[in-house]
Amino acid sequence: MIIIISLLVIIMLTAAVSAIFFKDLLNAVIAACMVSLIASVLFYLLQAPDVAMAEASIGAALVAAIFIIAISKTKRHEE
Amino acid sequence: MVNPILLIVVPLGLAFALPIVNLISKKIIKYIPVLAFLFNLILSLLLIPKVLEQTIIVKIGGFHPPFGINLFVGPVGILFSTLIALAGFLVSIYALSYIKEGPKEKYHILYLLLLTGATGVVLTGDMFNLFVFFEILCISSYALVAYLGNKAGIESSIKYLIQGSVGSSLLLLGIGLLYGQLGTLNMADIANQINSISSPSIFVPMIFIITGLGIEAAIFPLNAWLPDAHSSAPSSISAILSGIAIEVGLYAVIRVIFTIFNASSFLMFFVFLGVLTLLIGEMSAFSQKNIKRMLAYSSIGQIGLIMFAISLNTQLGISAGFFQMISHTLGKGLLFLSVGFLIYKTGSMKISSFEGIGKKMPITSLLFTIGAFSIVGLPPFAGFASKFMIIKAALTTGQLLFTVLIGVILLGTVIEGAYFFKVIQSIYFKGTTDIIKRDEAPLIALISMSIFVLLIIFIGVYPDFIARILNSAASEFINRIDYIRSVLG
Amino acid sequence: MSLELLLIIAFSGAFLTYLSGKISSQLRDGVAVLISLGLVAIVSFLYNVQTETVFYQGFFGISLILRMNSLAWFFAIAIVSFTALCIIYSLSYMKDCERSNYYYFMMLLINASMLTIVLAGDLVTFFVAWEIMSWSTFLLISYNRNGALQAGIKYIVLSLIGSMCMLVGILSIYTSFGTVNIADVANHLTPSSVGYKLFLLIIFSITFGIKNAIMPLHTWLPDAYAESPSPFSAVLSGMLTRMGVFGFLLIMYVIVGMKTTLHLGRGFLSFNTILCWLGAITIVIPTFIAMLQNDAKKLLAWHGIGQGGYMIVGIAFGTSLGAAGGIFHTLNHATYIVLLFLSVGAIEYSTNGLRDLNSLGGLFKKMPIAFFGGLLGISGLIGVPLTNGFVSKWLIYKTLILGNAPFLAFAALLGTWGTVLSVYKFLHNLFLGQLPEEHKEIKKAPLTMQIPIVILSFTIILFGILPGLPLKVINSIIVAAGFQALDINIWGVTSETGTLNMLNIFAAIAVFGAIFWGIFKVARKSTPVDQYDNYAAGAAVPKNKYHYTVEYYAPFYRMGKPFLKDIFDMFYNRIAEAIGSICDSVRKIYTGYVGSYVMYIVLFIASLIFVQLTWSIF
Amino acid sequence: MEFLSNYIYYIGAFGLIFIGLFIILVKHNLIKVIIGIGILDTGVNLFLIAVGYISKGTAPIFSKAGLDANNMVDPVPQALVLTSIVIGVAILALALSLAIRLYKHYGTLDLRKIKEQRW
Amino acid sequence: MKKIISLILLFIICLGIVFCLQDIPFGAAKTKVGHYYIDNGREETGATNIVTSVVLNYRGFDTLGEVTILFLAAIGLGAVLATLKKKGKRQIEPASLILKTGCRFLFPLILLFGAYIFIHGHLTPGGGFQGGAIIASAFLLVYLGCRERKINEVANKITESIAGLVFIVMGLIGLTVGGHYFLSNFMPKGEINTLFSSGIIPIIYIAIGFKVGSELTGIIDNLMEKS
Repeated sequence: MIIIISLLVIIMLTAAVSAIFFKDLLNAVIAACMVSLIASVLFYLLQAPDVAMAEASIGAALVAAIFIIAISKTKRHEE
Repeated sequence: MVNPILLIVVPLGLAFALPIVNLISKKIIKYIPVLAFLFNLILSLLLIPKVLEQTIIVKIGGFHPPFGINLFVGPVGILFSTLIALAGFLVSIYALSYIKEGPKEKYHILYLLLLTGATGVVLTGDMFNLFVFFEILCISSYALVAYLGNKAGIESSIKYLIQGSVGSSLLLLGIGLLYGQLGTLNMADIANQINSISSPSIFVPMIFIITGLGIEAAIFPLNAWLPDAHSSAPSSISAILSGIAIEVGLYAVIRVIFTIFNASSFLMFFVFLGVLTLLIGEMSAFSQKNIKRMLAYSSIGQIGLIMFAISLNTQLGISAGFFQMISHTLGKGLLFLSVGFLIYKTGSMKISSFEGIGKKMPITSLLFTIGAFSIVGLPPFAGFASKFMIIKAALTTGQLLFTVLIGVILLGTVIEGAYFFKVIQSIYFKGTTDIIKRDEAPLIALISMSIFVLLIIFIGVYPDFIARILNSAASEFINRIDYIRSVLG
Repeated sequence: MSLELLLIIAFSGAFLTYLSGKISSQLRDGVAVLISLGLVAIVSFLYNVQTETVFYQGFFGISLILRMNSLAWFFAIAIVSFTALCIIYSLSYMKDCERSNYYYFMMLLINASMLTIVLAGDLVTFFVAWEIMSWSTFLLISYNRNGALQAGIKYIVLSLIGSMCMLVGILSIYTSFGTVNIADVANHLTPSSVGYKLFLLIIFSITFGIKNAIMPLHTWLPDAYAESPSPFSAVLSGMLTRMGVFGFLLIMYVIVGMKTTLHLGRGFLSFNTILCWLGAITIVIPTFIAMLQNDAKKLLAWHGIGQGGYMIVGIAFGTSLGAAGGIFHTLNHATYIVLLFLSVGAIEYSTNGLRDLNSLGGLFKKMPIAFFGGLLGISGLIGVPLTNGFVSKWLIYKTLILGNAPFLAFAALLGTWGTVLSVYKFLHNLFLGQLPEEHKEIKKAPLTMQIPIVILSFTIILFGILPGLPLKVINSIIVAAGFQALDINIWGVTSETGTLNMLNIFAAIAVFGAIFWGIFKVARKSTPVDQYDNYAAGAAVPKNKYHYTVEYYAPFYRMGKPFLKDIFDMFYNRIAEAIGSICDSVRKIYTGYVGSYVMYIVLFIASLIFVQLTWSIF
Repeated sequence: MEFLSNYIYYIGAFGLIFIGLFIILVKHNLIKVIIGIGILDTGVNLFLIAVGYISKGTAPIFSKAGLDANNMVDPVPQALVLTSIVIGVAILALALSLAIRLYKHYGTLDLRKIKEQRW
Repeated sequence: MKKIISLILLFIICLGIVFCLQDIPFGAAKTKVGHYYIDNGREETGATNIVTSVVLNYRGFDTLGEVTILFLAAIGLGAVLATLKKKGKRQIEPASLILKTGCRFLFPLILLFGAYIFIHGHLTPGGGFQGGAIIASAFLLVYLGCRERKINEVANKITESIAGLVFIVMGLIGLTVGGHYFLSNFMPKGEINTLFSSGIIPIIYIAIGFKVGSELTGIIDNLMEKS
């Protein structure tokens, strides 16, 4: 179990770090959403189903949608 | 049924109702904030005598603290809520004629919520609730700074938002760290369990919390958002931000330091930070060309002065600090409001464009001048009385260090005087000498500003009027045990 | 008549004047004159009244007190009468000016605040009135726009520095003794340490030194005097600046007490000696700088500084004669400097704002009243016998000589020589000599401008011949301060080492004057010529090209210019510039880039945590 | 392993907080900075939940009988995080709308070039 | 350079937190307030989901604030975007029939799911926020799938306002009726673990569900349409 959790955390952190490096903002947003998604899994594992639901529906889905709308209205690539 | 909870709930409910009201009639929405804050003002004034007798603890949901959220309506809380309601009331009257463009109903909603958040911050007795109301205060400020939708407003707003949200994350982190150790969120309960701040496990969360709150309070290295935001917001909002928001932020900081953490050893650092804030603010304001930016920097300076006074950690010092807050609210509020119409009529924020405006708008200019005098601390205005009290408090401690720092502060005052007087000169004594047609601010705005002036003069001449509430407010901060006891019973 | 009522009349009169100006300007003029004359009447009725009343207790529970005694009365009557004269003078001087309502309002407000200063029985009232005076003065100095703006800023900044010093002083008294009542403070202060007294003296001296323009602190004055409207320049130089003298009297002889003040330190390094020397420097240097001025009002302004030096020397020297001389000189100085400013104002009025000494001249015939005013004024300034200046200067000289201070006496004398030279330039370049072509037809100064000039001229002579009148009051002041009483009679002062009796001098001068007048009359050989009847090397000079008032002291000017710079002013300007550039660089920390702002936040947290983890100081 | 099971959540939470702060500190692109704020928020939330956890605990829901009340995780941090998530989305939405406006004004989202308000 | 400095500073902060975390061991016994809620939550509020009872009852005031914040964000976003000049009409590319049909089919289902979530907030995991977000995602789906469809803004606003007012009015009724405390649970608690239980909690959660849903929808709507 602990290994799975560790793996999840490592993936989450990697996603977060990769959000720094992506030049394409869409990729960065997807990475950030991945962070949220894994975080919501971690919430579930921490016995917080309410929060996990909220994080998954708000943090991962809606925020991603808002980000994507915003990027579509501005610029996709970081200079 | 005079319950302090109504101070928060009524404006909140009105804010929720505003979109519907807007659908029914677009004309009456602008009177709703006026009504709301008139109600709050009356309620606060009614509560003052009761609170001075005995602190009111409002248990929300009927749960005994620390299990439920409680409001702590002490002298400080009621002092601030009165001040907020007063400023809110007067500024909303002013806004009747000032806010003419943009999505007006949204302005009024945000305005109501801004001040509701401020009231919540000063009344709440729960750490996380403080965070929530703090967020209400901050988010509505972000939105209002951007209200005009111009380049400057949007830019300032986003910068403010970035710094503010970093701050609120840090604040939440601090609260979490604290909760992890103490297992409670109630301020009194936390305070009950904390004796010393020297161990890192208490110190680190304290730093996070102070930083998070300090960003809104415009303490020196954390205040970079302030000049941008205050100068780009609509003037009525600048008045509230300068007069209420940063004061409330500072209230939260000192509440945390005094009541929760009992960090008197940290206050020495705050004394220096206050003086530094003052100097940085005044020096930055000195050669400003943009009037609102100048006023914003001057607010930083004033915050430094308040910090200095409160950090003296004496009864007199704290009440002097509160007094300075009141006089700053009134003075800076008046300045921003009057500047609002000066800018509106000249179409520019440059000080140089105000040349000769004294002839065009004599009353507004006069009001500006009085505000400036009060801020600089000239008698017989409120600023003098508060400065008098601060210096007295510093000298009463009898420590040489404070005497020296008073010298530095007075140097700051001289700088402040220099730039304010320059503005006054360009208003009255520069520009054309021809007779210009009068083009005065609307009557309703003048009335609201005149009430500010009357209060400034009244408090300046008769400071004993508020002496009692200031004194009890200071005692509330000094007597931490009383706070804990009255909440936890 | 209670003192509160007096002040209420003074302050509300100012507002009333302003409001009535909204109705009509005639009404305003009437109200202003009525108020100012009414104040003169009320104050003069208060002669010899000794009273003290608590008038307000709402300011942090401090009892604010008004008190009347001889010192207060002496200054109060001077303030209200000079202001009244200047108000009367202003009626026509300010007639067509913009914002005349504002002008009268400020004049009366300043008047009221000065009145409050001298009547204040406690330091808080004193300070409040002092501040009101400072900012209202600022607002009136800036009135003339252009150059006046810089002068105003200079004034208010120095004033603020001064009042902040005073505030610290007052609050340190308040926190130490719990009272600000001047009499109580004096009592409490007696047993306290010498160091504390010295601290108080120094800190208050900065304030009053700035107001009275003692040498290193004088830089605001020349510009402020020169740029104000002339009637206000008169008030400014006559009374407002001399609030500094009042302050010195208050702090040295009332609060700290004569005995202590005169025994602080030893030899040269004592407080009053240093102050005396500062006074002496203030006499000499400004007087010579005055000689270089080409602006009539600036010339007078520099003399104002110099004459202030006399007062300080007299007061600080600390003998009965000296103090009396200093106080008397304050009054006398006010009389003639007001007169001179009003005369210059009359010229300004007639020539549409000209006061450049290089381009005026020969106005004697056109404006005889102004000329006689000017003549008597400079006679007083020099100290010609039969004018009041003579008496006070005599008292001061005598003090210095008797007090074994030959250098100070020499400085005072040097000042007088300088005065003679420079005021002659003043009189000559304005009134004597050739009348420039363009001023052949000038406006006639109206009656309301001439009346004050005449009254003041008369006063100069009156106090010159009958110095006993004011000296009687002054005597009671110095007695109250703890000095030995002087032996005063109506004609002068009697003492063991020499007697001043103006009657004798008057008689002598009258006799000699009559003789000389007779000789001139009988043996007259000169023929009067036209003002334009000038010759140069035998050839007629084109009138419009040659004007011999230009560069009057040219050789001296060339000689003195390098040395007689106002180095202090330059020094302060340098400081101001430095502060300005520091301020400019300070605000560069707000770079506009959010990353750096967040960096400040992180830096703040990190450094605090670092400090705590390393040293755990909190 | 001991270390991991004790600290892995904390490492994850603070890892996110620091990555978030680092993005805000060094990135110039506004959208990236806003992403950083989001990551920072998530990190704080994760930390709060981790604080409330107890080993082998169950969710604080009495959905079926026989659940041990002594073995439930702390519900308070969960309530807080619920609030915090909503606040986070509110801030992000506002920030992004501001970013859209800013882009219309400046034509760029590079914060180094958006420096009109300064000094 | 800046990166190095930031790393150093963050490292120092990290160090401080590590010291702090020594006193917060992971997985240790829970704290007294939380314990109280778990022990007494069912009796005092009638909700089986203790998180819900904390969110809506013990800390209901926070939730009011939270709802306010979301409201604030929606209004603020509207205010920020309101003054934006629109560049003509957005070119709408009609979606394919499959997508449309799918959306139409899914939309009521998602709505139902969201409603289920917030109605059962006091019994099972989930509640007003989650349900509201799900409802909002349904509307998002409509936006993405059936692009020509528009949301009735007025209805949205009215829903938003009324839902908020319901919350406040429930609180105020508590102030007048139930023990004179704001937000006190004055209604009968009912039988535990049934739908109609735990007093005002379901009502408020439903209101929150509507409010959150309409606000998030409003945010998306504003972002899509107004900019």
